[in-house]
Amino acid sequence: MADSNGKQTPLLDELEKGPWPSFVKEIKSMAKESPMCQDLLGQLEKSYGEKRGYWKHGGIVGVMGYGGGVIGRYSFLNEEFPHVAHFHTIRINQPSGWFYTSDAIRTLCDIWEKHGSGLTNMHGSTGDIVFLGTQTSELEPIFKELTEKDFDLGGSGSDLRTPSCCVGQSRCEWACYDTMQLCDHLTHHFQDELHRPAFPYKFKIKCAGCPNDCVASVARADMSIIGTWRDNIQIDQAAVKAYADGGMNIERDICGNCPTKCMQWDGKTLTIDNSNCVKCMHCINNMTKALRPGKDRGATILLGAKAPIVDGALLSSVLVPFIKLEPPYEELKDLIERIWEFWGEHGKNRERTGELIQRVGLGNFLEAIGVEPIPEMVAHPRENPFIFYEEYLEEGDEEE
Amino acid sequence: MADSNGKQTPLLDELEKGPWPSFVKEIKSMAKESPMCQDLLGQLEKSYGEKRGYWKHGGIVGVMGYGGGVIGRYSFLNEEFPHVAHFHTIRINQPSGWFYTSDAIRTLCDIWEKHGSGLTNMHGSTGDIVFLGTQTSELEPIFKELTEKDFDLGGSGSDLRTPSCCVGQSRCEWACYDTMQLCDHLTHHFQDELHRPAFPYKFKIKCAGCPNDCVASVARADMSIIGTWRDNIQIDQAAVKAYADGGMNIERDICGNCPTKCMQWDGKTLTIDNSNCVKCMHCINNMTKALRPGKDRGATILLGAKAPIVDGALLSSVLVPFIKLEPPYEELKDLIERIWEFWGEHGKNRERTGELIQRVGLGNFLEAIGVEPIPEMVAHPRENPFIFYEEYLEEGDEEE
Amino acid sequence: MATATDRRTDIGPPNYSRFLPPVIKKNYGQWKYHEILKPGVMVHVAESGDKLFTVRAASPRLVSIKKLRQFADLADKYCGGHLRFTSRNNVEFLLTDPSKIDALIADLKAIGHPVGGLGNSISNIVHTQGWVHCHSAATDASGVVKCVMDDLQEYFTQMKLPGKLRIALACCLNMCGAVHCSDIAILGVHRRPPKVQHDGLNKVCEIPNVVAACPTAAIRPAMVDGKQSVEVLEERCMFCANCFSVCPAMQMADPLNDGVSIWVGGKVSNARHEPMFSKLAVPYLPNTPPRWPEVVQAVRTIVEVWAKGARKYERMGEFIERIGWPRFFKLTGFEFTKQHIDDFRHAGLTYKRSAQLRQS
Amino acid sequence: MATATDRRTDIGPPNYSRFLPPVIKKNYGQWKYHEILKPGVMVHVAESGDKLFTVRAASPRLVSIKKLRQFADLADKYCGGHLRFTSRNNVEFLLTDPSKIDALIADLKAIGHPVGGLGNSISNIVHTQGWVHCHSAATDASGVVKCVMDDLQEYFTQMKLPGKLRIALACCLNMCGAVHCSDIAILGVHRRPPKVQHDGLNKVCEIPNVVAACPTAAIRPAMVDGKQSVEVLEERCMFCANCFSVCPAMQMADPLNDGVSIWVGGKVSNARHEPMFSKLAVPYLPNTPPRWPEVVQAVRTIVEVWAKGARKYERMGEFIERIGWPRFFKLTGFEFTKQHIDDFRHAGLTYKRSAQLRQS
Ligand code: SRM
Ligand code: SRM
Ligand code: SRM
Ligand code: SRM
Ligand code: SF4
Ligand code: SF4
Ligand code: SF4
Ligand code: SF4
Ligand code: SF4
Ligand code: SF4
Ligand code: SF4
Ligand code: SF4
Repeated sequence: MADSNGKQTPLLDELEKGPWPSFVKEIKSMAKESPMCQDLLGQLEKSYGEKRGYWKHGGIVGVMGYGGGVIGRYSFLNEEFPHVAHFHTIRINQPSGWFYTSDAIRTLCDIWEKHGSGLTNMHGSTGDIVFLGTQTSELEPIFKELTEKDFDLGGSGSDLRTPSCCVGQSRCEWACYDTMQLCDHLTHHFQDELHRPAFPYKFKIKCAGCPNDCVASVARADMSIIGTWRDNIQIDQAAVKAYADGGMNIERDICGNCPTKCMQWDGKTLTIDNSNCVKCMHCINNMTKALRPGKDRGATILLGAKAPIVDGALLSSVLVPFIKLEPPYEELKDLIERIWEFWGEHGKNRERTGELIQRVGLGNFLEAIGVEPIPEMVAHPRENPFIFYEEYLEEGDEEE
Repeated sequence: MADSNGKQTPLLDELEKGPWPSFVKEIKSMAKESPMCQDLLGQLEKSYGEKRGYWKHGGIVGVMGYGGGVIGRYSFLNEEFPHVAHFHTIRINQPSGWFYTSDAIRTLCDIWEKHGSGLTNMHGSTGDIVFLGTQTSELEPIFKELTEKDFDLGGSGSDLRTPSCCVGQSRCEWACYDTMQLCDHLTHHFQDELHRPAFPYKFKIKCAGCPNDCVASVARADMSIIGTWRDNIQIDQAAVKAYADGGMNIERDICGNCPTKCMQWDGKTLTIDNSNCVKCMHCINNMTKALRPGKDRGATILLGAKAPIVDGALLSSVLVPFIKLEPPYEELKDLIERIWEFWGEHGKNRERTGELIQRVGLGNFLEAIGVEPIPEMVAHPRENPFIFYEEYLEEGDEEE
Repeated sequence: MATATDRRTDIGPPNYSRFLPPVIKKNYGQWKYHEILKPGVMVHVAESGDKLFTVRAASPRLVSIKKLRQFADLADKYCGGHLRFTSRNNVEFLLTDPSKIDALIADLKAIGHPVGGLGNSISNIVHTQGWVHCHSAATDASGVVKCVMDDLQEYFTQMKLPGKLRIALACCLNMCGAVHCSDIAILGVHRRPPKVQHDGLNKVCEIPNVVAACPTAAIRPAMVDGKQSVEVLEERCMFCANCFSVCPAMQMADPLNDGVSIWVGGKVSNARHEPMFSKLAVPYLPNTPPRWPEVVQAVRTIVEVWAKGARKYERMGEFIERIGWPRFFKLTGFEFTKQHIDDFRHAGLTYKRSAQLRQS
Repeated sequence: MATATDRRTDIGPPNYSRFLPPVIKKNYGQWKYHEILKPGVMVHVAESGDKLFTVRAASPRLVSIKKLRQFADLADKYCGGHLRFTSRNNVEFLLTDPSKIDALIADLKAIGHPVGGLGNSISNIVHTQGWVHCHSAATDASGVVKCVMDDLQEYFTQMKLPGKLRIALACCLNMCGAVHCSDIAILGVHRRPPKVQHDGLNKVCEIPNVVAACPTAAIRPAMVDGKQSVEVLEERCMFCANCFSVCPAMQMADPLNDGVSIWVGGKVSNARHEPMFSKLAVPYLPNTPPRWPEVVQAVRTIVEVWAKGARKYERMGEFIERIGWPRFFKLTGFEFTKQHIDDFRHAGLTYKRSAQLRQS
């Protein structure tokens, strides 16, 4: 097919085929109205032919008073494809849990139709609504219209990034705290940190309602807030029996997969040694009608995940094994602020919290933020004998 | 008790008490004849009182033509304890497997009675017979008398250290190769490397007949040679049955502890999925009459173990998953020489092989010694995306 | 002209409660259990007995406002205007009336959006910008995703797998797709050191920052043709592109050498096994737009080896841990190379430090 | 005087075959199975039906020639002059006549050498020189070993434990006792940075070597009182003593700060679990000669927690992995401190990177 500019896109056309929904179709569907989309197709076709991208580093663009929320983007091929000479993206803070009404969707579409390419990502990898491609001059008008409709920008640069959360208590029976409320609360509470980059680097928060971690917080958030409980798994023995009668091999598939083997099934009763349950969720996941998390619920706070640049990827690690999470969440907000304070003071440029902790040592970090070291924080104690002590006795000192 | 010098050793006397054999008694038993032992007691009592050692770094002492085998040792308290002013140790290469006849023991005792403190370690941590404490002037005479009786010195310094081995086929039914023969063969073959330090640092070889690793080779040897097999575990089903009848819980204690859960016991027959057996030895260890290693036997070669100084301890890692070990062991000796060659050329001063491999990368190391990389060498492939490539295509190159 | 004072700022996102369907408002935090009814359809049952039906449909994530309006229309038609998106960018319709499910599914199919992704299936591929928007991309994102999912679509629309399988794609080592803990990760890679644009580097970048950006100390200040610039010790470069992130004059894109690597066995959930990183399966496949057949084939190979060999509930990484890496390479037929062996910071910890080996 | 030419050199050790008892020569490589008959006594049965009885006795390792001659006499008396030592420094007598076993045991006891150490017992403590011979020691070796084994002797002479338990001691971080993979490791530690003997350092050591020896770059060249020497950035020192190993002028020994640390859960065999390093249990106990009661008590605490809680065959490390480290600290009552958290090279890899936690 020739695009409406008369340019051929034979390579991209191949991506209209096949059963999976096609992003090329999406772009093409806008190409008639939007010269931007036409030129995007053109440049992309060229990328497909030459096997390389043609985007330049973005400069600093944004809306007044904010440092984040817009990613500047310019084309190397601005002469050939003038309508994507500028092609900035706007990150709009999604509502917690990515819930919308059709009206809200239409509101967003209307704004974007007027001021940009009409292409979006629902959603970006951090969780934002991403408006893909506009010009610098459109930024303020978009912002104005968005805020009029109660939407605001998300994070970018060295700031608090847009927090996100799993669907939680709105739909999921396993949510051990109200992820959507907490996410919304933190987002509103930390608006300044979100909009005005003042950190050493980015900081991400993700809230998952239970250890299934449906927002991948442990891998993708500097602070991972993962729901859990500290009493006993609730068992409905009759329902267990029903699963067994229904043909489930409880012994092999449930007990056999329990990481600590703390479950026993004698054909009649399922017994759990809760003191050894590590809340992995496996048994609950697969006997949804029979098992439920305990009633004394809260969350585990983990810190430090990030992508591999530059010393290798990190998963978050345990900071607080169990915390109750109820509004106004003072204890948590306090903790966050203590972490930011230390990071702000000691973090190097482009050093994530996880890297900072490794550099200064978790022990020193804990001391600085006023948290006691406990064995729950480590997979195991140290193996190397290179132990630092800050002080030593001198002759004449009192013996210990 | 006062020692024969009239000096009191009230602290050491405490160590004559209790059921475990007492090294103090050993020293005291010699104190009458040996002024060295008297002074050793004196200095040691002082150490016990002051909570510190009083030995100086050793200088270079040794026997003519050898660079290793003697550890020089001098006392800081040479005025107070003149008989231990010199207190060198001599490392004598033990016979493979630490077997002796009473005559051989007496021969060693006679030599040592004449020329030293009369104290020994049977044996040193590397495996040598250690003669504890003599003077520089006695070294040549001792050496002469030892060699007359067919004994020779062991390693020390930056050389091949005295190889050692488990009791192996001489007594153990599980030995998958002849550890004593190999150890003896390598020791004799590499006499020059053992006696004349020319390596960047020490190099240790330990030979264990099976994965039980009774010489701790995987933790303590730069080259760990661990016996294994590659066919099926030999099962005597009647003997298995006898264990069961004798009250052994085969299901729980044997199958349940198999690391890959590749065993099944149906109350009558024990089945092993040998393709998933990782030769851990657990089942064989505990059903000695019923199970035996396979018949196609050899060894796994692992490289690189060492103590923690200075980057943390290492365990050896797999270099050759399976090798047949029969005299004259050419393949193995060849491999060892290729390793030494690369290490000799590229190793830094005081850099063990394990550290060298980490520094240059196992992949590069393999290339240098001419061994193909295989997945058996890693616990898992890399997790970080920082992959080196030595070459890249330039425009105009042929496409791959 | 608007001044700063009459602008609304720092209002944050609209509160989610405005968008929740009544059945959720009523039963918020009171859900009892759920069941998957068929591919892409589940029901959550509340303590009150109320039921919420979810229909999950695929999305290319890059969607136009036209498509979004179509979704809005469907939401109006079937569920009082209520819809949501998932953490893997699928779209979910929230119904109370089960009799409408099949019609909704038909309408979704009609506009090209298959329903599925629930339970033991392959859900959407988390991915990134690629050549559509990012300056840093070593491969395209949406295109590769489209090709792979075209091929795997049967696993999205059916639930015939042993467990969940999560694929992610990132177009460069920055890993915005957070691929590092995925069952299968597709990762764009550069393989040529930066081509330094000496001309004006000095003006667009601060040389000390560029030097400091390199984790392997491959970059050092240098005068080139009388210009203050930097030079790259090419043999030290492992193509992380961190220098390019801080300085546009360190060009990384290179059609001849850029391509795709494939990683396996990561996971995020705590179910059974703790979270794991993905490990390298295939170091390099060429960029072959528009359909990337090599990548599609490699992914399918991995999926099939797992689908065939894994036990019930066993994720990719758990499966490979059980059978061992040597067997994984044997079953997939992938070559094991020097590149698979870690040689970065913690390299030694990934070596096989025991004699526990299967017979080869 | 002897010249180099008439010296025998490079002859290596005598061939072991000279020392093997006839029953071993005959059945070499033909052993069929073994059984432990009672504490310290086992029989190996050959394919031929021949039997070899082994009696294992404790040894302090530091033995005088008098004791060795007594062993030789016993060997002559009971087993044709044949004996051997083990890799953990016990002595073994090799008999063919089982009727002599009890008399041998009685004779061994009479000279102070208990019989045991086989099977599920605590065998001898692998150890090092300590204040008896080494310049580097932060604690004594033989003395601590004596105290600990006096206390644990019941576990040597009986087989009442769930599995094997291997203790090792090293008197400094050089770890000649290779304690790093022991069920329980006792490790001498310094805790004060080197006291530099500026006077003459220059003459006994090469300053660049001293500087290079420090893994944390705590040492740098300095002029002190007009002398070329080095200075130590004390807050960077973690007391490894590597500087002292290369330079005697970097004195580490310090009675006030030296002491003992305790490590647990390492193993070497491949049985069940792969080999593991030991992990820190107690960072510091003071040197309290002659009987080191704190160390003895700590070791006993660990042994008893394990003996009580471990399943059959379960080594220390396997046991702790099953119950989790938090519970290990709870059961032993040891304090968990900042020092337990790794902060060296691979520190981050030891953090708990999942939400899999027991309730506390
Ligand atoms: C848009 C988005 C990808 C997407 O298509 O969804 C994105 C796009 C970019 N990311 Fe990202 N990141 C996005 C989510 C992520 C994630 C995933 C997440 O947040 O869950 C990660 C991994 C998690 C993490 O934070 O470590 C991620 C890790 C990075 C990194 C590496 C950071 C690190 O510490 O290793 C960089 C490099 C940098 O910051 O210089 C980066 C940088 C970038 C930049 C700004 C490129 C750059 O070098 O300046 C990309 C702009 C692309 C463009 O032109 O549109 N992006 N980035 C995601 C944000 C959308 C949103 O707001 O919802
Ligand atoms: C005698 C012995 C301890 C014992 O009582 O048994 C010993 C004694 C010394 N060792 Fe060792 N090592 C002894 C076995 C070991 C072992 C165990 C082994 O070989 O299985 C190790 C750990 C394994 C290894 O090699 O890594 C060991 C790791 C060290 C190290 C650390 C090496 C490293 O790479 O980390 C040093 C430090 C050095 O080489 O500078 C060291 C250094 C020393 C020195 C020479 C002290 C020094 O800094 O110069 C000690 C002399 C003590 C003395 O005065 O008697 N010794 N040393 C052992 C040798 C006896 C023999 O030949 O049989
Ligand atoms: C809708 C969504 C949350 C959201 O707020 O958007 C969600 C929803 C549910 N997840 Fe999830 N998960 C969602 C992303 C995730 C993620 C994150 C990801 O994939 O990036 C994970 C971690 C994946 C990983 O480990 O790599 C995740 C790991 C799970 C698990 C654990 C599965 C396992 O065995 O490892 C369960 C339990 C189960 O399915 O048995 C689960 C179960 C569920 C349940 C059954 C919970 C419930 O009762 O509502 C929901 C439907 C299950 C389904 O999709 O089969 N959810 N779930 C996300 C849907 C993504 C999608 O479109 O496919
Ligand atoms: C004599 C000796 C070898 C030598 O050449 O000197 C030896 C001899 C035997 N070992 Fe060993 N092992 C000897 C040191 C070791 C070591 C090394 C060490 O402790 O430093 C290990 C590794 C320990 C570790 O993992 O930390 C070792 C791990 C084993 C195992 C595996 C035990 C486990 O469950 O982990 C077995 C199998 C068993 O006992 O079930 C075994 C079994 C045996 C058998 C039964 C083999 C046989 O059939 O002869 C021998 C008698 C067992 C016993 O002591 O209960 N041997 N054995 C060593 C005696 C040392 C001592 O005096 O106590
Ligand atoms: S993380 Fe847990 S609570 Fe949240 S949606 Fe997933 S399963 Fe439900
Ligand atoms: S939640 Fe996990 S650890 Fe706990 S009982 Fe269930 S399967 Fe076992
Ligand atoms: S390592 Fe194996 S062969 Fe050698 S003594 Fe131990 S059990 Fe026997
Ligand atoms: S040797 Fe180990 S892995 Fe092999 S079958 Fe026996 S218990 Fe299992
Ligand atoms: S992964 Fe790399 S190329 Fe892709 S969007 Fe992120 S920064 Fe850009
Ligand atoms: S790509 Fe990475 S390794 Fe290569 S020069 Fe740039 S920063 Fe250094
Ligand atoms: S461990 Fe240290 S103090 Fe003890 S013998 Fe070895 S080097 Fe000397
Ligand atoms: S003891 Fe170790 S860390 Fe301290 S100064 Fe010496 S070498 Fe450096």
